[in-house]
Amino acid sequence: MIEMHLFISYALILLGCFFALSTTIGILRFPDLYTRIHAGAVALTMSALLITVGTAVYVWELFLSLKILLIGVFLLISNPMATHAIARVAYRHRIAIPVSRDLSSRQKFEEDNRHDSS
Amino acid sequence: MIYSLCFVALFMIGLYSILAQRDLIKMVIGLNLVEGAVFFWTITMVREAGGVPIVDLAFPELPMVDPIPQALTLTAIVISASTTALLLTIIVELNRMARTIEIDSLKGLRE
Amino acid sequence: MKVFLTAIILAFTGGALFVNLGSIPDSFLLSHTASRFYREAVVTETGALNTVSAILYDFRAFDSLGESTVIFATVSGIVLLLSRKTLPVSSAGLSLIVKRTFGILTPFVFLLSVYIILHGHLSPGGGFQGGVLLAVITIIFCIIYGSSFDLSRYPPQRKTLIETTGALLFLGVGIIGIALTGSFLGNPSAWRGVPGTLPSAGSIVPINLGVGLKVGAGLAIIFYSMIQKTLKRQ
Amino acid sequence: MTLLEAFLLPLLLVIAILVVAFRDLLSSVITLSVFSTVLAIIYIIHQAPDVALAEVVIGSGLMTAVYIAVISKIRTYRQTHKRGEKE
Repeated sequence: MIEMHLFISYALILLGCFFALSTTIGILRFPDLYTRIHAGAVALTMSALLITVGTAVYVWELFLSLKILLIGVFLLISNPMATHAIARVAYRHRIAIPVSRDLSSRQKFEEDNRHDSS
Repeated sequence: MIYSLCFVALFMIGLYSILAQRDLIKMVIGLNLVEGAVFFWTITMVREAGGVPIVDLAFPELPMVDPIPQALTLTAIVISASTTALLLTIIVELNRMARTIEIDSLKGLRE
Repeated sequence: MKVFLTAIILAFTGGALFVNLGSIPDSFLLSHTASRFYREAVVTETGALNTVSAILYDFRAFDSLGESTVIFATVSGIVLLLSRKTLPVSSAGLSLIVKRTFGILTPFVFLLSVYIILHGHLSPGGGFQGGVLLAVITIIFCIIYGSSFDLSRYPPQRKTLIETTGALLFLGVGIIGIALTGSFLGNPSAWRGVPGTLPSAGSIVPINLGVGLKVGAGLAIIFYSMIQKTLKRQ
Repeated sequence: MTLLEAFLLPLLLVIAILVVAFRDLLSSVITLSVFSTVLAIIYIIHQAPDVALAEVVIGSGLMTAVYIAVISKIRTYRQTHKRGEKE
């Protein structure tokens, strides 16, 4: 019965590893910058969070677990922020603009850029 | 044995980058690789098994690894960072003077 | 010809290194000399638990002083090389989300660096690592908020003041060591508390603080003078 | 020689070869920071947490920033002088 938290932590870490693997496959296989960022943002945050929670369950001491959970909170804040910064810079520098059938999104992009440069 | 092999391979990669590259920044990167190889060998040359070099007051007789290479490596890492920064500054100044950082175009500086 | 020469040099150096490394005996690091002394004397002679910190700031503190001198010389050389008329051309920084997020995160980076410096004798860390984390705050300010923000918050004169304070703290602890124990950078036994608690380990804590301030301010000056753009001569 | 290390040492060599083989300077510098991170993991396996902390902070944080600052400075200087402006 004392091994119960070990099983829980192993399950959490394995689930996190699955999310990390799906992140890697997504970054390698997706065609575009924005879709790759999408894979890196959602699944990678989930995997890092699961692995930190699994480690916090694994060590099973109050203060050490709280410190590890604090690392998880910082990852939860900082990873979407970094993704936002990368996507914004790519949009500003016109890298891999998504081609769309209707002209409205294209026009909106041009207006955004004109507004930024002025 | 395998650490020595890995050290020699890393050292060779860095030395090749110093010798054969044309870009000066690539040569500095090669110097960083050589430094990393030497740090790697200094840490992994300790053959005795043991814990981290921090005394546990509850069990003061537990074996620990040799702390001297770690202290030397810690000093060397900071010094290598300062050296790299100084080299990069010299490269920036050279780029301002000679308008290039390619090693083949810099031969006119010899006179 | 050049490729041939490079191949010869690489083959010769690799062979020589490998042969010489293979001839080192397994008991090269003799465990019954200096390192055994360090391991046995670390708690009784210094009061610190972290043996690496004890070696760096107590047994071989003079070595660390010379290393601080190297950083000082590097900072002097870089500032001298880049000392033209410079204009701090600042970018506007990144977007509002990034600025607000780092407004939350930067105090925690500062707290972590102070924790690493002050707990250098108990846990992994010390003056070097915490000092470099202090320098990372300058990089965050310059990239996220633009370098004019960093200029207004921490101007280079104040960074120089912090660096000098660190160096003088190091030297002052050394001179106090002369007065109390008779040797430069000696560890006075009156300052050693109970080993394992935070106010212990004698002169290691102020030396850690001095090295941290010195390394942090020095590397911050290096980075700040690197990103400045040159003022064009009219 | 643990199982993790048997995976990490060839990874270290591959990353070092990639650092030299990239022609783009920016890719090379970012791969150098990955090299520092892998080296820090190996230090932790060899019971050296102080050195690992220093390596991951300096090699993968500070030096990458300094390298990128220098590369952008050189690129800006070249673009300014390609337009024909003289000092």
